Amino acid sequence: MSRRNFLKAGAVALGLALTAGTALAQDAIKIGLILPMTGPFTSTGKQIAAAAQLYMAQKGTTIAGKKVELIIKDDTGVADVTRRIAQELIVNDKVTAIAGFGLTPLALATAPLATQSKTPMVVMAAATGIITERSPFIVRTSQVVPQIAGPFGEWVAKQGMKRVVTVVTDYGPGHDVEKWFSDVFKANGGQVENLRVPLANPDFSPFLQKVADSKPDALLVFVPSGVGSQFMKQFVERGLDKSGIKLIGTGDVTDDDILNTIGDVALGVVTAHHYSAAHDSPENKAFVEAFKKANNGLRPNFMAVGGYDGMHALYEGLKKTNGAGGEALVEAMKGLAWNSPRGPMSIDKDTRDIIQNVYIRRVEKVGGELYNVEFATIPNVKDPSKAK
Amino acid sequence: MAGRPHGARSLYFPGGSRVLTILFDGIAYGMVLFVLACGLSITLGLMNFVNLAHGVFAMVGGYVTAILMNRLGVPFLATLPFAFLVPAALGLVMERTLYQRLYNRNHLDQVLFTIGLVFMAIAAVDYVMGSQPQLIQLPSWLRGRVDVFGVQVGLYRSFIIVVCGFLVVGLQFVLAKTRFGAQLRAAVDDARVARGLGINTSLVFAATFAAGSGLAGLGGALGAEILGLDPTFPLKFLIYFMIVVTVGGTSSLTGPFYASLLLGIADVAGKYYVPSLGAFVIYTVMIVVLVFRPQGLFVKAR
Amino acid sequence: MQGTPTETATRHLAETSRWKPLEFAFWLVAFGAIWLLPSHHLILNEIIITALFAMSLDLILGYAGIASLGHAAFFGFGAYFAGIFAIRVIGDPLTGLVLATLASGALGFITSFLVLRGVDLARLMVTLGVALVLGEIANKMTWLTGGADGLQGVVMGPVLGLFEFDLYGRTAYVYSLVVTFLLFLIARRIVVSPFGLSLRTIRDNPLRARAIGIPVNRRLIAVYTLAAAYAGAAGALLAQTTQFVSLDVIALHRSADVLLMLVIGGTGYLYGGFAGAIVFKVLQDVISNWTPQYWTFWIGLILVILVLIGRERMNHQVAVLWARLRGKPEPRPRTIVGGH
Amino acid sequence: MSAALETVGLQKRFGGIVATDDVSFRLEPGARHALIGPNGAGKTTFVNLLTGVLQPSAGTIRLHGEDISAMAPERRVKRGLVRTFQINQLFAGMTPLETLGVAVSERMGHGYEFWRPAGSKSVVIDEIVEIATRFKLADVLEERTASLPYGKQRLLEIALAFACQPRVLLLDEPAAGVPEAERHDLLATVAALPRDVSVLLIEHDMDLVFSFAERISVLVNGALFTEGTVSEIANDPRVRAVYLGESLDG
Repeated sequence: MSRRNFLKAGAVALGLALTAGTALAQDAIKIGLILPMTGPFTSTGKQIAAAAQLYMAQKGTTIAGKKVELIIKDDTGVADVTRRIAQELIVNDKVTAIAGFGLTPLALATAPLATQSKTPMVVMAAATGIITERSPFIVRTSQVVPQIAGPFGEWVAKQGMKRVVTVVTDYGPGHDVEKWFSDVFKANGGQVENLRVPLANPDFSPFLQKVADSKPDALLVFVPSGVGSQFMKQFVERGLDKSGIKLIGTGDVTDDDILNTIGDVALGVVTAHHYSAAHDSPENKAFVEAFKKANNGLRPNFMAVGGYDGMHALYEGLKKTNGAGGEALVEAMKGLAWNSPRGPMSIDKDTRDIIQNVYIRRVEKVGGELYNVEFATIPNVKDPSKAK
Repeated sequence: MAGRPHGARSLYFPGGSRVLTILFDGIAYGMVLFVLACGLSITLGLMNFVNLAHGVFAMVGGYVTAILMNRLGVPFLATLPFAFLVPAALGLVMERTLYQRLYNRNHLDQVLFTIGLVFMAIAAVDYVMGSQPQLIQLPSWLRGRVDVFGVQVGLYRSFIIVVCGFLVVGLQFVLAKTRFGAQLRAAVDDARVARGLGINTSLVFAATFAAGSGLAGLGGALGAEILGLDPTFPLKFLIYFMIVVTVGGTSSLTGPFYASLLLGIADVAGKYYVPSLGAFVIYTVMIVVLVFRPQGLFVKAR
Repeated sequence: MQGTPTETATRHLAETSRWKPLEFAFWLVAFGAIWLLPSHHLILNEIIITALFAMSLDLILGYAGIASLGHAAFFGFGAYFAGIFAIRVIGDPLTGLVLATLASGALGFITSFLVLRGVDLARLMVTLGVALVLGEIANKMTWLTGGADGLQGVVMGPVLGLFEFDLYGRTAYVYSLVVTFLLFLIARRIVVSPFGLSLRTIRDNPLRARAIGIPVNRRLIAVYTLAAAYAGAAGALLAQTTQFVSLDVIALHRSADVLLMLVIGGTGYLYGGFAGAIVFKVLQDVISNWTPQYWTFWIGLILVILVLIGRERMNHQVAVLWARLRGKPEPRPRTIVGGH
Repeated sequence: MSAALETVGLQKRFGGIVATDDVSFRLEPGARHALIGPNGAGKTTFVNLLTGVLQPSAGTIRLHGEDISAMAPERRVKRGLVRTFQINQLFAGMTPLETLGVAVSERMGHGYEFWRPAGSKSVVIDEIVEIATRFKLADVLEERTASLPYGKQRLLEIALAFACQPRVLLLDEPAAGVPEAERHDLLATVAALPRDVSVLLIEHDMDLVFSFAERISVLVNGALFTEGTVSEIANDPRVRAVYLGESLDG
């Protein structure tokens, strides 16, 4: 066979491949859960997968007479892999919905697919504002950065703080927190100085030194969760805790998953977030207990609750559609409202984004363990970036 | 541009004492880097062996300290000897069983082999200890900072500078004044000639490798507080080690020492004065040095 | 078929450029997969793109002896170029592919001057540094690249104005496969040419190469530029077929993975990248199904064993097997990287 | 008529050490010239300066009247200045066929031809075969260089220089490690070169030097010690002294 024949074969292949198509009926309701199970974001994947499995264990695996099947796939946190897996789930496994999405770029890479294939896509972790605008099939059950950072800026201003320095890691979520906190805080009469830390940064001392020079009322920090503990230790080591500078942040830095390992340096840190494992409600007590029992005592964090509620939205939606997917399922999920372990929440029927309470919490010791104890509530917050 | 902090320059122009604080922080940071990387520099210079798994030994040292402190309640200072000895023993075993087989291979083989070890170590530590960062609680006398003639000085960083300072002097003494040091220097210069002079180079290699691994372990333990410690440590700091070694050269210890200090100070000062340039500075410095002085910045061209 | 020395020599030189049965078989399977594995086109597309990327690294590592830990710089550049071109200029895939390839080649040409000096280690570090700096630039230039959120809104037109990219990845796979095949044909011709032979002398012994009149630096610049263009083409294919570009395309792990794949598959015979990409992806799939969190441990172990046994010896075994399959008694082992 | 190869005041310093000390040397066209000297006399440094591996600290090198002092090594080769190495410098992973093929192709200016398979030109093949036959390599053309016996590798080392069609050939101890019986064959091949090729033999073995060379230069401590015909050098008591001193520790 000569090379020319090869090329011919290729051309023929091209033609044939494009005319063929497949369509198969579906029996079970399959939900594809795409999560980073390996790599630097493993903890996100573990928490969400555990919560989703817990939800199914609690609520059964049958909806409208059909069996619900969960297919968990690892995307290692790499966007083109996420997209490929989503595509495979849609075309090969014929899933009714895809869910998961640990990071913003992973969700954004997949969004066009959801539109193209009319597959509902439930975002359980990624938090950048624009995500839900990228496809009419996206529903979010995690959080939106502006939803947390914006109201927090207002709350901080109301506490009488005049000057805040923000230190955020130089990547998408960090920029979001910086922007929304700063804008709202300034609109409420505050003064802000912004600092950005490179993603690969072992030593925070130059940044903390700048903060010490500046002597603000508070320091708002947003860094990836593993690094947060280091930041807090160096904050304390520099004696900044005693200098009257309050350490504040979004709840990501006092993540329930690692709060205990951070240790006492975290005591007194004030954060805003949508979920704390210490949230005082019967729903949450049951959830935390069941989660710990099923996972070797692992404490659920905000990722877990995003996964749990994501499954709830899908279940409730599927019940309404009798197991049908597509646009009907998205429609069915719009406007859903329920009492989640995090508190009351709903899916905005216009933006398909989440509406929930934002809680102001302080790290305290409860029964020998560190918890984010909620002491103020900002109820029913919509994503301000979409509330035009 | 979005990345530039608002008014960062105009608000607070740092005064003299602040410059000293930055310098101090940079030196402490550089010292840790040196202790972490000096073993790598020696093995590279002595055996022409590229040991990308060097960070594994540092991580082991850090974990030894963390485990001893957090699980067994051993005081911080008492853990440091173990943070040296355990990785040193591990280094010795690995040198005898694995590394020495690869001394004659080319750099690419060595890189692949040691990267493989790094992968294995990361997964193994993750499996045993979990992926969360390990934290240690320093004794209270090392926490906080004091004011020395108007300069804010962190106690722990002072401690690091003192410990590492002693180490540097000690290492220099061993190299310059002891019989072992003389043998080591001879072997670095020309292993064949050294062998001809009756020096047991294989023994020198093994001892040096073990000591280098031990030092890395000690660096890992000392640096855990500043650099953090989790299973990805060997990969995360690999680039920093390599920069120290490539910039400092491998023919002596003073080169990497100056390189570490330079890197530490440049990194801290760069981030303080021009935070928007972020990570560019050190990478660019590395490329420029390697292109114009492939032997390292602090090495006399041969 | 013994003849005069001249005939023998001619035959042997021609031998290296002749297609072997296994090569035909390989490409038959690759094209056959279009019909045989319709539900795996997406992963096949990923594999073939990775293989093209690995082949580009083989050009510099296997043929010219330049080890790189930053080859993703060109892959990423090609991907961003193709993605941005589709958004800002025109969504025609072929135009974008050609321009992205040329642009990556140009970047390779510029950076090639950095790798001329120094030996293995310095080169590894310089290439790594270049990739890190480019990655940081992509992260900072959010207005152009989308920064950490990734480049969105890439909409590709149909290939040749005829074939739309479908959800099943069929067009994507066929497009990537045909492009890869064409680039492979070119590379295959190049490596057996006098130019290709001169590269191998540089790999084996740059000192002597210079002493027989080979302009070593210029050859290295040429092949580095070529390899960068190939890597850029692979990146462009990824951007076009997934219609998305994120910072991962340029990340360190991308450079490291491709090096591992190439080494697993073997260097210096062009198919190493293909074999490595397939083995790597299959292993990843199998091992991560079995132990999702710790699959890097096993990859690490494979590497360690591979090096301990000796890559050369393994490759030699493969060569022996290969020769036996072809029914030839005389295997010609190959050395990998020049080193004395 | 200008010299085939000429140096004027050539000097090379490494730090404080002077490795080549003001050497002014002349190689006549068609010469069979030997350069001798005790170990450490700076012979290798001198060759490295001539071929461009090292840059001189001072002085000039002329090849057929052209100043090549700053020229890149490969361009000196293109102009006909070719050397062999004391320790074999070969391409371990390639065959003698490919090795010689590369050198011949390169010389004929095919180095950038990337679209045509190597060996598709019969002139190239003919020349490879011719050289291989002359150096008794025809029977091992397709074997991997690394697996050749030492003697064959040594022959390939010399053959490779021939394939570059030298006008000035620098032979750096070509007989090193070659068994006694084969040495003369080797030298005979070299001696059979056409007279328009000038040869500079750097050698240690005095027998070989005396049987091959017409003129001899002696290098001591980096400087030109003396120069003369074979008989002049052979009878020079100072040269004997230099070598006698060496033979004691060698």
